[in-house]
Amino acid sequence: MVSSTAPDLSVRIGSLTLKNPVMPASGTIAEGMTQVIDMGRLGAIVLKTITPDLRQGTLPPRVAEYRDATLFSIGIPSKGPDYLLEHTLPAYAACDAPLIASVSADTAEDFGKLAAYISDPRIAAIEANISCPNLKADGRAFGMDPEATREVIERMVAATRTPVWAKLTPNVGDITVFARVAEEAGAEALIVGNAILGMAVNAETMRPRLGNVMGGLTGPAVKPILLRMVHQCAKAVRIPVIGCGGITCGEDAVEYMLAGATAVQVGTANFIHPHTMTEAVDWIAEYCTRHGLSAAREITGALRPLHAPATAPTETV
Amino acid sequence: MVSSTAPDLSVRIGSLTLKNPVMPASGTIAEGMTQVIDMGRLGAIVLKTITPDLRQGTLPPRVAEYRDATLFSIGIPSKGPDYLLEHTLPAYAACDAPLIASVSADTAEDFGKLAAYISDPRIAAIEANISCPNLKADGRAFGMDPEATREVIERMVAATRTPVWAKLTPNVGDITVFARVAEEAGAEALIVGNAILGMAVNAETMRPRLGNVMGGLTGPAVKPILLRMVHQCAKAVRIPVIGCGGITCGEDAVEYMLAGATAVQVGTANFIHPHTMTEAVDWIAEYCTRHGLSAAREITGALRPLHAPATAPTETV
Amino acid sequence: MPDTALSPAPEARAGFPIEEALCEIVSNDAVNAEYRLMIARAPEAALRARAGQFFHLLCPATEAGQPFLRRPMSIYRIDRARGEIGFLYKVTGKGTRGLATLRPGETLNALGPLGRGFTLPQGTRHVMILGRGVGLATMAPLARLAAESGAAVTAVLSARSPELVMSRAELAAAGARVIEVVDTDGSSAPEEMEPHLTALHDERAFDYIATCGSNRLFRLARGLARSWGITGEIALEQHMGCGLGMCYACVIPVALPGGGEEYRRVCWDGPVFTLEEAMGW
Amino acid sequence: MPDTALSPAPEARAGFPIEEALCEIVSNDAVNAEYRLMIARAPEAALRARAGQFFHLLCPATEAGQPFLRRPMSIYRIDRARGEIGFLYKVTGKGTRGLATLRPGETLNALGPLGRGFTLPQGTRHVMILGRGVGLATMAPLARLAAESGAAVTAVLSARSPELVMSRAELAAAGARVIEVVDTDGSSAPEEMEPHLTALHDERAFDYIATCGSNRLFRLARGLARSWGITGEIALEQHMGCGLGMCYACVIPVALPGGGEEYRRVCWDGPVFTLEEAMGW
Ligand SMILES: Cc1cc2nc3c(=O)[nH]c(=O)nc-3n(C[C@H](O)[C@H](O)[C@H](O)COP(=O)(O)OP(=O)(O)OC[C@H]3O[C@@H](n4cnc5c(N)ncnc54)[C@H](O)[C@@H]3O)c2cc1C
Ligand SMILES: Cc1cc2nc3c(=O)[nH]c(=O)nc-3n(C[C@H](O)[C@H](O)[C@H](O)COP(=O)(O)OP(=O)(O)OC[C@H]3O[C@@H](n4cnc5c(N)ncnc54)[C@H](O)[C@@H]3O)c2cc1C
Ligand SMILES: Cc1cc2nc3c(=O)[nH]c(=O)nc-3n(C[C@H](O)[C@H](O)[C@H](O)COP(=O)(O)O)c2cc1C
Ligand SMILES: Cc1cc2nc3c(=O)[nH]c(=O)nc-3n(C[C@H](O)[C@H](O)[C@H](O)COP(=O)(O)O)c2cc1C
Ligand code: FES
Ligand code: FES
Repeated sequence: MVSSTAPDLSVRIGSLTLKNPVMPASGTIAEGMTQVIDMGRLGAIVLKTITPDLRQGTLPPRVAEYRDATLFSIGIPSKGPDYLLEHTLPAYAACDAPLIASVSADTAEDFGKLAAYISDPRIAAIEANISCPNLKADGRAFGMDPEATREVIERMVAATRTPVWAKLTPNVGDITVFARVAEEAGAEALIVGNAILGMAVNAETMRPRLGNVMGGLTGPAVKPILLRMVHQCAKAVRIPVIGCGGITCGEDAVEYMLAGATAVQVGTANFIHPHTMTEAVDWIAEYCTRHGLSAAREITGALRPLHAPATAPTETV
Repeated sequence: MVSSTAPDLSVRIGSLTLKNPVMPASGTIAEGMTQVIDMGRLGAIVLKTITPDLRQGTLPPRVAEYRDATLFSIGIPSKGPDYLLEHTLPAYAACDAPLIASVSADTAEDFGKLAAYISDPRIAAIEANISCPNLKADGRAFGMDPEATREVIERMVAATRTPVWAKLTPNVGDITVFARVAEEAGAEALIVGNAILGMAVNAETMRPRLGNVMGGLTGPAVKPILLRMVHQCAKAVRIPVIGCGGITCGEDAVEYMLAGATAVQVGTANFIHPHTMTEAVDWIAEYCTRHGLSAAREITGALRPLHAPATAPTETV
Repeated sequence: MPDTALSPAPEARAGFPIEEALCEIVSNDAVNAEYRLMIARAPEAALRARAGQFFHLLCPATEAGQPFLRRPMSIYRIDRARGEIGFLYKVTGKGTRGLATLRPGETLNALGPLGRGFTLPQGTRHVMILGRGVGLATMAPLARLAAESGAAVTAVLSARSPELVMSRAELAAAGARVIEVVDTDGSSAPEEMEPHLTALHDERAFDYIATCGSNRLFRLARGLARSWGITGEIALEQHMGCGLGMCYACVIPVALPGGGEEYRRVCWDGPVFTLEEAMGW
Repeated sequence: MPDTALSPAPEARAGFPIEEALCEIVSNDAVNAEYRLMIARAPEAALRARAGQFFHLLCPATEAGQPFLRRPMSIYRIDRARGEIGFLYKVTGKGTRGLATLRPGETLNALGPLGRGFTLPQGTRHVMILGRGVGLATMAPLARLAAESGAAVTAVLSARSPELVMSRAELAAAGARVIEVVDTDGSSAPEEMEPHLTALHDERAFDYIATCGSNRLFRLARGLARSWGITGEIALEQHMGCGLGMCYACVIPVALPGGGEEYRRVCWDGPVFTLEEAMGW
């Protein structure tokens, strides 16, 4: 690829411009990753969710493996906001990529307070993790109730000038309801979405396979579900949608972008192939070149109908 | 196994007693199966959903394959109730297993009328398929709205003396809401549940992989999600829950029963290994023997806590 | 519905005629850069396969993992004396790449025989086989079926270039007269083929045409059958789920005699359809 | 936090010290019915591994498919001269069964070195290694580390029966005195071992104990260390997601000096913990 024809990979997420559309999903990277890959090559670095209080998280074992997915129950162990400001941010200071914080709390008010507390020039945006399925009894979360979603986002937007992104949960019926509510409440972008609540049983021991019984299903197996939700949300709102769920390579990222995503987040794949994200950036560049696209943002929503309208009058994609 | 110690595999589903807990999921067997396996060995035979009108179903291609799942978009092609009564029921007359019909319609009233129309001594129960994700625009279904769920089940229960089973959709937030509504409305059992709405994109052609863009995700990849929902529903209602989603063997069936299911339905696995259901019946019998259980119904809800209560005070399973 | 004297309808089969057979591989060799011929020892039920029927094959895992669904493959050869069945397949994706790894002595899991095969009208004397590409695999056993029922066979094989013409020997061995047309010299163009085939018909009248593998050939065959007043059939393909008529994934639209269209299952109502009901390849 | 003179803390590593290395398999042979020893050629970064550190291995697919997550394996041998690393592993499930299929010349994808290894206190003169089962694999390189820093090593190996005693030769080659205790004659019972080990201590005082592989050994080691007033460490295991300190799946509770407990990551804060913070194996 000659540099004069290199595609422009930058994407706009609300008031931010990212140098490419690839970033980690919250909770799936930590400082350790800087010892394996050049995190500065990423579009952004999304940090693990923090809570106002210190939390230990759920009982181990915390992971069960499937053929094409994992079930993790971690429960947001958190060292609190001061640790974020004093230790986590400096750990990424050398990386040439915007840092995105992620927050969760037990009340909408505390979401707002926490957003205000961590508003800091080193943080480019704050994700509202209203979707972690482990926080409340039986896996319920703020993000399963439209009014709670609205309140959390409104409080955060009122409390900080840092852009607020809303991370939706897939554990809902019609996700577009939540997408619209978050947009109205002032979110600059949506992440679609978090893990799907699941459960694993060991037939021989007659016991659960996770200390917490339930956990979040992530990895390639969930991609078809999240891809559908991204497609639905991208049609429902005007703010950018960031696709997340089962992305393991550049091709997966492009599928999400075709379905309407402006950028993507990579989660579980980081655990298995730590070079997934940087390789995806390269793959997207090659894809643009191969398809004669001068910019990656042209991929967003470029899905074409499978059937010509004449033979398939009901197809309106 | 000596016949005198052979475990009792029978299970009760409302007013019916099935000789074992294994049956096909609606829409995943047809007369062709009688040419491969002895369908009389099954606990019941669930027939494909019919609608009052004749339907052609969705545009092909109708199937996309994943490593551990399939995405089907079929859209309930239906030959209508007369075909069911005149052709489908006779095709299974030689099988020594109760026949379960499945119905869907565009209005709650039509669900009731159809249930009345097909009430026939040859049909042991009628499933209300309120959950097919392809019927309505953007994948919505009756089963995504509690009130619509209630109305459909109430109408059917009022219209027939044949037991009514409600097949719930997993495309909802809190599935226990729907489980309770269906129970209150008079359903004798719940099937949990139908396929999860998904979507597949071909990055190179920049087109959807299914004629219908969206389809139902089924197969092993969805098991952790449906297992969780079965567990939640079994705790929420008193009527039996029939587990369905990704079952490929007797061990999967037992996992569902441990989580609270009284019986199970096998779907996609029938397409790949047509002997799945009969082999599962045998496996469950061996499992009972191995674990010293005299009856398969003892497995239902027998999940034990992973941690002793002392070390895990929050564990209440 | 044509007379079914030579090919029993699915509903006529008794007992458990469809078997999940574990077949020992006899050989599985490349016949050219793209195609392989796999011969497997098969149980009695599988050997009852008829021309145009297919098996649903469980394909071995490759680095990309185990193909989740089975793959449909037409019967290319049935050797009842040796107890063997054969498949001629093109290595295209995950499933067929997996098939290509099977070595002699290993086991192929084949579900079948499946579907409704070719049905020669009673009293057929001269059969035209018009095929292209891998579609020819489907029609090789038809030449034997025709020969067994005393009909002559003329097989017109279309391909991109001469070295890709498949099944020549197989068809000739079945007693067919083999004619090849290729893209490289333009002889496969419909406007070239039409007068050529009409001349063959004038020489000795055809009373049945079977085709497969290309839309151009389908339209040509249907046009000729109509103008000659004879019947014909086409073997179709569609992505499949079950292969057993259960999932309704494999539908294609067919034209109804009274007008209008209807979806039919390629695996159960087909894969062979009449030229009049088929709407395209 | 102990003095880290001999084992750099993770945060002290510069550049990209953790590599996804593609290592050529040199050998991968069964050492008995359950255990295999795998030797692989490794790049520079991997050879920097220290005793107690581990690699996260991508395990080849078996009939059951590709194990989705990596599998943690302790460094059993580092031969910097030959550019080789070795793993001693027990074939238990899907992942290790996959590892067992690797043949010489094939490639192992190993992410590492990972975690915090053993840290001998400066001036250590006599090390006690107390291990059982596969846990001994973790401690073989510790014997070399101790020898390099001029300390004597006594390794007490516990096993079900004599033929299962692992790593005897490896430890002896590193210069350790090897003592075996087994279940079959009761010599591995804690009440038998305690006077035995006390006698050894009286003979030549230990100033550091390393253990791994059993709760009984852990409690014995902690009790002895406390009563002798010395420090010690234990290598722990937990089911892992990432191995890189990112997912928080691999936590175990540790006792805090001021009282109370806290979860720590086995992969990043460990796998080696002090006997005082560890709460069990
Ligand atoms: C009745 C029937 C008979 C056939 N007979 C032969 C034969 O004798 N020789 C031969 O080489 N091929 C034959 N085919 C086509 C063969 O089934 C496909 O080439 C094969 O399924 C491709 O699988 P793959 O995994 O290698 O390719 P991929 O492209 O990776 O397959 C992806 C998916 O698409 C499906 N698919 C792809 N192409 C086709 C197709 N043409 N028809 C149906 N499904 C498809 C696959 O089954 C799979 O589910 C037949 C198809 C049908 C329907
Ligand atoms: C830091 C560390 C070092 C280790 N070093 C060695 C070694 O040198 N030699 C050796 O034989 N074994 C070692 N183990 C244990 C080894 O990782 C497991 O035996 C292996 O993961 C089992 O995988 P499997 O797929 O064969 O078994 P399965 O039981 O099928 O594994 C299922 C899942 O459970 C996990 N799992 C099962 N047992 C363990 C375990 N004991 N520890 C962590 N995860 C487990 C697997 O990683 C996998 O995710 C070590 C474990 C840790 C944490
Ligand atoms: C171990 C683990 C920890 C996670 N922690 C968080 C978290 O702290 N905050 C959050 O918003 N999402 C968290 N997630 C969800 C991921 O950010 C992501 O939404 C999910 O894993 C789906 O993406 P994937 O399929 O690519 O993994 C976590 C996921 C995993 C697997
Ligand atoms: C091809 C196909 C057709 C289906 N048709 C119906 C149907 O007609 N009615 C219905 O209630 N469910 C239908 N389903 C859903 C299944 O009954 C079942 O709920 C789902 O496949 C999940 O089970 P599985 O993972 O075992 O396949 C269909 C599923 C498939 C794959
Ligand atoms: S493939 Fe299932 S009906 Fe044809
Ligand atoms: S395995 Fe992920 S933090 Fe230890």
